[in-house]
Amino acid sequence: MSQRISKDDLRKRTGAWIANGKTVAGPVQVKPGLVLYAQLQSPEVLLVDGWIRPGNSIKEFVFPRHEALYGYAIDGAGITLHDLPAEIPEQIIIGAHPCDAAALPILDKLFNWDYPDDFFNRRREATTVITIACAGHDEQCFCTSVGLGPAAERGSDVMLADCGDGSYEVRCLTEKGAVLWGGTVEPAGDGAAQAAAKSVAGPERRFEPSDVAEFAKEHFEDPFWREHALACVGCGACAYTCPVCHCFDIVDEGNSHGGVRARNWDACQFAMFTLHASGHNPRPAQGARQRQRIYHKFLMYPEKFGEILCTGCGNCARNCPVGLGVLPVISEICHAESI
Amino acid sequence: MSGTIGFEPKIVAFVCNWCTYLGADLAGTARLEYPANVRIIRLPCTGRIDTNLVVKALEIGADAVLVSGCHPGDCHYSAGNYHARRRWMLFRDLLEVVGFDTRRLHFTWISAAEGRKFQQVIMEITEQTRALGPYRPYETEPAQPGASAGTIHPPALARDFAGVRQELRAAARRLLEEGKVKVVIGYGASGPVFITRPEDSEHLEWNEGCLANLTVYLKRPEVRALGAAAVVVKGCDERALVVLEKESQIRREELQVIGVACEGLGQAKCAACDTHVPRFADQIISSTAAQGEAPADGRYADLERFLEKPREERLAYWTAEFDRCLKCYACRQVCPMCYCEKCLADKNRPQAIDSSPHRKGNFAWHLSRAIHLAGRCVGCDECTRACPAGIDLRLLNLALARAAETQFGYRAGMDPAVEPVVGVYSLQDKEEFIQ
Amino acid sequence: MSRIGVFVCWCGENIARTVDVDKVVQASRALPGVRVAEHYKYMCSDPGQALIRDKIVADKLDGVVVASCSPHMHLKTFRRAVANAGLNPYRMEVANVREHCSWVHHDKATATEKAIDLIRMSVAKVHYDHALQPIRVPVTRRALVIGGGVAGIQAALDIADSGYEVVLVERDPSIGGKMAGLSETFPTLDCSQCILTPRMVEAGQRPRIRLHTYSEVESVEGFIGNFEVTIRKKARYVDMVKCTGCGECMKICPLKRTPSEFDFGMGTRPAIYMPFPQAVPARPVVDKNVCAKIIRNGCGLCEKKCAPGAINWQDRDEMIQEKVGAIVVATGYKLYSIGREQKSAKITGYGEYGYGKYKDVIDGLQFERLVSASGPTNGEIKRPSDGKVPQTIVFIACVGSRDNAKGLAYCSKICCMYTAKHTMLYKHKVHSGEAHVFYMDIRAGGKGYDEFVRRAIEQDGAKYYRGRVSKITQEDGKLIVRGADTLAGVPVTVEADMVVLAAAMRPADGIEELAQKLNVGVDEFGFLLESHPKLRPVETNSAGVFICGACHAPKDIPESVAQASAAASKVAVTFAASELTREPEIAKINELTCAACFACVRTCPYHAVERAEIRARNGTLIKYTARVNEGLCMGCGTCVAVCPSKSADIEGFTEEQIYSMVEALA
Amino acid sequence: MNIGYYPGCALHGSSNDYDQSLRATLGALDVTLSEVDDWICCGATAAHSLNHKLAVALPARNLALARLQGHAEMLAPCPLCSMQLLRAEQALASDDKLRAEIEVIVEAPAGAGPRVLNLIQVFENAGLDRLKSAVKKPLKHLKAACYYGCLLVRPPGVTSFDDAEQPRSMEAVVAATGASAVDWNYKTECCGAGMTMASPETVLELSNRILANAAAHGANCLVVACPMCHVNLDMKQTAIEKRFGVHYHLPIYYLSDLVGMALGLSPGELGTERHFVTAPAGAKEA
Repeated sequence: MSQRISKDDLRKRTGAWIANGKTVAGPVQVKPGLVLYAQLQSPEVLLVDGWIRPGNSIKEFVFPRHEALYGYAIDGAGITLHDLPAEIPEQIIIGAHPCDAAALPILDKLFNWDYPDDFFNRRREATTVITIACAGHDEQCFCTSVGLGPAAERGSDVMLADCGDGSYEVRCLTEKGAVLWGGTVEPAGDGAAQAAAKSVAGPERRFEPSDVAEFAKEHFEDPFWREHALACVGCGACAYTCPVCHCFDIVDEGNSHGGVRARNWDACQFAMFTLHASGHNPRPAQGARQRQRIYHKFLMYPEKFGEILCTGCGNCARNCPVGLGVLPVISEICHAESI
Repeated sequence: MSGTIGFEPKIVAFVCNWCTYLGADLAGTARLEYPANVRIIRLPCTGRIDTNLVVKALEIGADAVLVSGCHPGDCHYSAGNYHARRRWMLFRDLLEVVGFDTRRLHFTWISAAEGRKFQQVIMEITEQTRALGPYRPYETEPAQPGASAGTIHPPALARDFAGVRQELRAAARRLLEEGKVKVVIGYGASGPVFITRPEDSEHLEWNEGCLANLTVYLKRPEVRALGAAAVVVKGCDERALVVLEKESQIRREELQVIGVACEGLGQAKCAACDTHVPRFADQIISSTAAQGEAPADGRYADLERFLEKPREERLAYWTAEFDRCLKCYACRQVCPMCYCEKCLADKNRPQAIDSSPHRKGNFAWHLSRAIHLAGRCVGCDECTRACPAGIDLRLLNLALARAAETQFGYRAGMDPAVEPVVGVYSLQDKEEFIQ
Repeated sequence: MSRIGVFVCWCGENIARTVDVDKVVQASRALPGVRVAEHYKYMCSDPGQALIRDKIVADKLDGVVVASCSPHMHLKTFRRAVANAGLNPYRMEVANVREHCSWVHHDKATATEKAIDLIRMSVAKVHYDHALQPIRVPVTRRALVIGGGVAGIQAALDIADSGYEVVLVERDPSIGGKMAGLSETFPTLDCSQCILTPRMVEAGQRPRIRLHTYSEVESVEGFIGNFEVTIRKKARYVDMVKCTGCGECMKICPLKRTPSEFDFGMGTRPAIYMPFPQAVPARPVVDKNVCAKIIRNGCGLCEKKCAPGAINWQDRDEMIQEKVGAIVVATGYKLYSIGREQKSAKITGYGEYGYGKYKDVIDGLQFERLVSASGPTNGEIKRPSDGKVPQTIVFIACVGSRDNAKGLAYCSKICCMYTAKHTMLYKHKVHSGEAHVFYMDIRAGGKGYDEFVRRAIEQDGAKYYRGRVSKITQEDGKLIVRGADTLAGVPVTVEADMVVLAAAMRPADGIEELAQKLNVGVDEFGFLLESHPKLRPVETNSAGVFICGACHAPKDIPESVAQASAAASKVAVTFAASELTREPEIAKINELTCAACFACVRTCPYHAVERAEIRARNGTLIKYTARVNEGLCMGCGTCVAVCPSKSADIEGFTEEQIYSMVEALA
Repeated sequence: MNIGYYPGCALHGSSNDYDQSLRATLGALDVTLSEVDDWICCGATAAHSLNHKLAVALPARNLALARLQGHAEMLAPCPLCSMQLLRAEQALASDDKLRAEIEVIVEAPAGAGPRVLNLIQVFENAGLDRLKSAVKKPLKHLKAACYYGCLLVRPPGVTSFDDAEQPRSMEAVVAATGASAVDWNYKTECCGAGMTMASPETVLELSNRILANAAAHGANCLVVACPMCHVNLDMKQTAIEKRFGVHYHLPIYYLSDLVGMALGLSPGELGTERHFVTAPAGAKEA
């Protein structure tokens, strides 16, 4: 049976977690008009609100933008490698949105299909996600088009739903969640969260992912890609705020005596992304890069892992300085193809 | 900061080969003893010394940096030190705003005959640095959320844009029909659009959303491939054209410029805008707006307000800001002035700027970006608007714009006739900060 | 690179006393890429160098660090040693552990620690040393001298004497310049023409000297060793070959009232004229602004009179090309125009002296013509207004010079001397005459100079007043000169018959334009800028362009001649080999990444970076880029600092090298 | 043409004949003078020799008033005034700190303009050709010695409208009236005004030299554009003649008198009949 908790108590609880040395992250207003998921220093700044869509995603907490993998030292004798001290603190993400939580299982596949990526997995295991069911959506939201919704439970360990009376309805969805919260795991899709979900209609469905895949199959060489990509300035804002974009680059940082090998986020919209040492670039123009982004999300990833690499959060469009992003592009496709 | 017991500072010195290096040699031949904390790096001329090197020195933990060369008039290459002096002036102003401790940064003129001065300088710097203690700017505690640079954005003005929109569409249609241009770069409903057929001119829009500085597209090969272009600019955007032409990036005569007299779109920059009406456009649409003038509290009020904070707070503020930086390079990609075919940040031999989005890498990137825009940034604020992490890059740009205007009476993109700030020098350039 | 040798020098005790060389060698061996580390008592000695050579060969070293004295001391020595072992000399770095370490620190521990750091930095740098080859630029061993005054003539003769061809360009119809018009020269009072004309004739006759008089430099392309000069030969209307210089044409010419440039308006000349009898070449020119034939197809008497038929009305300006390897500028000076009308807004004139208003107020050069035996009065001093012999002459020094209010801050240097000379010449010719001199200071530095001035005062009785003249007015035929004697502290009024103004020296007209053609800088007064005031006084910042004489600063004859010879010797040095060999440590541009913003072009002090195009085989433009002219680059690296994408870099101090040195200190 | 008018103390007092003359003459050339409302002392002598800030503040206030009253140009017929005004203008333009202080003191923003003109410049602006054509009675009988005095064209840095030592501009105006200007040497010498109180003797001596040189060069009148000069040369002429036992009887005209006469204005309209040395009977009619 689901529990309830008042907003004040939730804040107290959060405070307690922080006090107990847990790493707690959640939506925070970093400056007027900008809310981001960030680590909390105090519970006061936490914003658990079904209305607010943070500008970034929670992937950072399991897949940091910069992560040192190991160290190396060079001397007269040669090169020696050494592991770096890595203690992964228990981590709680609170106030995540369903479209962010849903990203984690998708990423699990990527980081484990050929070999288990320790760096990712260790963080993933140490992380508990407490989501808040959406209480609204904006014109960029399209979770419903990719099979999710305002109260989708995928990837959440605990789900909160705002009861509108100053309290949340709490449902533990996984063991991890139950342990953290001190409750019992409840069967999926039961109770007020669903009610909440019904009361809050998600954004209307904008397209069929399969149609996008179909279009992609036919139109690899279509001038459409070049034309709609003209406006793209080739930055990484979309990929870096996307909950599921996961490309990374490996760099060595140090001097002639040694340093560390690290991985940093990378983005397919950069011209450098596919630039070969030879100088050849298989994706020479922005059109090819935009196409790649859509293809990867709606054709390649599904083919490889059986699901779409997109949770419909709309961050790409919100963060794009020139009004592009998954939904705008796909709308163009639909418009072009009237599919 | 008080001295730490037994602390021996690390001092990196960048010196020119002909005066200061020889001055140090002379100190040696004269057996003038000084503390062993300094590590000299020999360069041909102070003109060769790039500010990125100073940043790198701080990254590797230098507690103080010395840059030294020939006295004015004595440069072995006649003018290298003048060029250097001017860059240092700009760089110091930037560091001040970012909150770096400029007391750690020393500039001197030491001639080949001044062995004693070299000794004195090293002794002074070492002593002073010992007193100041270790310098670890990258270990600063970031300011907590809520701390904001205090930029108050004026509310957007609700106006009827329809008139302008109609004229815009007509103008574009005309240019395309007359075959004057092959593409019109303008604003559409959701972002920039590239109109190639007269009938599509109807897609052109004009509203508060028309913020992007479209001149950024003029350099992009995909856009150039479309042929002769017309571009829609606001007064502020247009200044970029002046700089781009000055830097041989565009040929103005090959370009049709549709200027829109803009009364402000509610951005921070609009409050201080004195170029509402484009000045060099081929045609101006709805020049109802007055040119406007800098507000009473000056163009740099926000910056000056920020500079009232103590240095530590400034550094804490920027630490918090840059910690959010994802290195998505949106700031660079939307900047009309960032047209390098290969950005320094994308070069790894050497890695002048760490590519990682960690604190050092982010500081290095933003300092470098800012200094590269010194005397070039036209204040379109696209970088600030584009940043998904909400970093107030505007303040950094203002810092250098202010330096350029106050020190050299120069404003980028205002007057095509004036020589740019960097690459020229004046014997009158201030140098009270140089010992 | 990964086979580096480190060689630590004891410098006897100089280094070893304060630096633990054993410890340093141990530490060096542990440095990445280091194969060998050795120390030796005197690394610069033959056995020391031998040690380095042997190790290079034995261990196949591809980089060497010598920890020793300052590179300014032995860099070249060790580079030679390295080269002898077959390793590229530029793959060697010096760590300065003496001047910068052992000599300035006493504590052995810290000194040793620092020495190791210095070596670590050098090793880090040597990793990125490139194998460089000296740059060779072909040289056209032929010089251009611009200006045929005494300096130009001297330079031309000296260059010719060193065995090279010279092209001598003179704007006027004859060489000789200002000196040809002077009467007698201080401090010896020997006749100017007597000493100059023989040199003029020589210059005119030397087979190696190609003389272009009545010609001007139109444009200059190229760079040191490879200049392409276009010269405009102005229409003379006289066939230089046919003409015999008999002078009949000048006699017959009816238009004799034209003020003579050579006499500074003190005399007149015909429309077809030689500036002066000893002109070289001794061929007349027709003044097309005066000649009736040319203006309205009248007269033509000279043509009829000319036996050899040398008059050629069809003559037109002609452009000729000359290839030269070096250029000497000797364009000389003109006098400050004293009246109020000035070309430059920065400079104002003297209304109070009534120059141009009163006929008998003249300048120094005009007076030279008056006292010159070859002058309009055949050396008799007669005043212009009425030809009377002036009984009282007032000489005023520093007219324009050292007068910030008038815009010329500098001292014209020769006026004190020639004013003293003028008083003497006057007294020698008009024994009863009175010479009054108003001066600010007497600057008579130079061999026999002060004695000369004393002679003027003590023997010839010139009256000197230390003070300025406030105003000159005219009362019934007398020039009332009102001034002050600041030493006596009284106002002085002199009723003079004539006044001679020692006007400031200014660079000749058109200097700015010429400077632009040559990429040479000018100072705020228009004088040409030398490359370094002390060390490179005759060089300019465009390699291969040298300066001498009064175009550089006010100078007297001996100085101009000396500087001319200096410039000539610089030319000779440039021509010493058929190729210029230059240090390869200069700038280079990565043309692939260059964004063609041309900040470097704007910045380069030597105009060594040029705008260039990259074109495909079929000629279509691929991109613009900056490009370094290896003949001009001096390797200061200023371009690197201003290059936003660091597409500019400089050999020997590359970005990679400098950053690796900094990072080595982490 | 309407321009601002800063009379200064003299033209409202001892030299109101000058005021009358130039109002009449300029009026005839339809140049209307609108006197700057609430003008104050220009700060000459007393202020500028004692207190620099005051010497700037006073003229600065007058400039500000003129500007605020919408005058682009302002006639200051007294050379002392015009010099003070020009000096202040330059001081304010070159020294931001000073400008800030002064703005507080005079309670008005400093800014560009108005352009300060002396009488000669006003005639030049009105157009000498226009003047020529407007002449009704060419003053052929007059051989004028144009006397600029010490300040009209000095110091060069401040009043840079004519050669400080060999000025010609007044001659040009005089020529336009049909009169001829003699070439003489005391155009810009001092009349001694500064010593009026301290040493009247000096004044007589200096002024005498001027009159003597003018007479020697065949002038039958002097033309001035400065109230002080006029006082010394006109009012004191009899004293001078007595003191040095000479006889000049040289009428001293304001430049505006000369022009006015040429334009046909009567002595009454011009106020010349109030001068001490009146025109010799012969010269009355041309």
